[in-house]
Amino acid sequence: MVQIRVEYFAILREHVGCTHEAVSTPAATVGDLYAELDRRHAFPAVGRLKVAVNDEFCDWSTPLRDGDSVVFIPPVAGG
Amino acid sequence: MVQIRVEYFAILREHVGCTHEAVSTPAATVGDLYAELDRRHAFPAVGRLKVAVNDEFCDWSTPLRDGDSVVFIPPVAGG
Amino acid sequence: MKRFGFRRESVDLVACRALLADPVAGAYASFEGWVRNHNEGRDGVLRLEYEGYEQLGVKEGERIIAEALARFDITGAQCIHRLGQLEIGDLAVWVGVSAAHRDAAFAACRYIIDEVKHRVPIWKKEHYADGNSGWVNCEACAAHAGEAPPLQSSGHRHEGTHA
Amino acid sequence: MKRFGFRRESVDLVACRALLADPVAGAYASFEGWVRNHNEGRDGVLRLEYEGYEQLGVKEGERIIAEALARFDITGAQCIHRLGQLEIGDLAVWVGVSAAHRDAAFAACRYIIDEVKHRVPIWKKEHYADGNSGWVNCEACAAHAGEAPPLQSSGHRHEGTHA
Repeated sequence: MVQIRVEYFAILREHVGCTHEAVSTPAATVGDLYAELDRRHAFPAVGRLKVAVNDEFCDWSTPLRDGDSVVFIPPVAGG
Repeated sequence: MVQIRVEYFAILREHVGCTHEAVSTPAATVGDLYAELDRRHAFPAVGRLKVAVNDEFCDWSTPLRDGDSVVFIPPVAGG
Repeated sequence: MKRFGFRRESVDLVACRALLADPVAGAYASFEGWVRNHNEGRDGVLRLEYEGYEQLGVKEGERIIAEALARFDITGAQCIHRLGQLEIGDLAVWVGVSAAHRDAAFAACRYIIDEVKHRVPIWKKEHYADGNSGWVNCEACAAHAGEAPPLQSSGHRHEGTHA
Repeated sequence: MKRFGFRRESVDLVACRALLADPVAGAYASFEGWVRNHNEGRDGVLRLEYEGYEQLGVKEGERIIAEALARFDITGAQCIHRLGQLEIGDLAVWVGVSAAHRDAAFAACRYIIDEVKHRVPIWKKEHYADGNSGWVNCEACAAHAGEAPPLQSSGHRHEGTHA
């Protein structure tokens, strides 16, 4: 089990109802973590998500380490 | 003979030494007028000139009319 | 660094532009995104809300500007993106580029705004005259995408098309 | 009309930009030509003097902006060119374009500055650190051109290449 901080922005923040949560999880990768949290929160379908660990973009196969901070990134719309 | 006002700008103004002159000329076209004034002033070679009559671009074959205002336009360099 | 930034208050364009002053620069190209009263065929946009993932956003923004400085013959580049609530006509994003010549200034300015729109984690919620609101690209994409699999490895681009 | 103008005093960019405000505009592209300390490989430019044939210049400038409004899907366009003596870093020309989307804003802005540089009767005299001075395009062209025949019918373009 690892302790992970998950931050939510925009449509996911509104859906989950909080800006971040602390998760204790057996998930091995950020993809596994997403699947676990999706079962709990039933995230809305928003098109292709990206993901960041510790404030850098990463692959869904990135292994989780204790203390990591994870952000799921919905399609952006700056400008 | 027609009475023509000729205005000079930039390198031609400096060469001739005045901003404009009144010319009484037998020239039939603006091209003829240029040739006549070139004999008098020995204009510097500045590349391809354009010409305007009464504040509109025109061809060198444009006929001169009494009272016309003529400007010979050296290569421009705005911006 | 410090060539890309977020602002929660209005942007002082005179000061921004002055950051790019350079005696070798003969050309300055800038782009501004303004909040408009319509988007993707929908009228009646009343106001916008921008939310940013700032820690990652500033890193990605700085990377984009570093790329522009490496790819184009420019002397400087800056970008600022607003966050928070904006009204119609407000400046949402500013890009400024200085260069000796205008080809490079235009090309780099275009590069930066295109990349910022595609890569920097900023989200835009539109509020409409009819009382509805929505997160741009997310709710529309979702309708098109159905249940998009999030587990695909994600590239740096998606299909948003805006100003 | 009144979308192109000459100014003998410094340009108020805030006021210029405000002329283009429009609730349907989501994109604003601008270009500025700045006086730089070098030109066409020659260093030591100290200052510039711009001279304009104003009566024809404003007509040609207005034509260029009307062309841009006809060719591109833009909501507004403005251009101001300075005349008189300018120092390094001074703004020599400003072009601003507003549009719903950025493609048209960039394309029209580029069109206007390109055409203004080629078509509007403005001349630039450079003063150099070594005490020399020269009319840009004229003295250099003359050196290349020898005795160019002025009687050829002249098109709307020549070969100047600047910022």
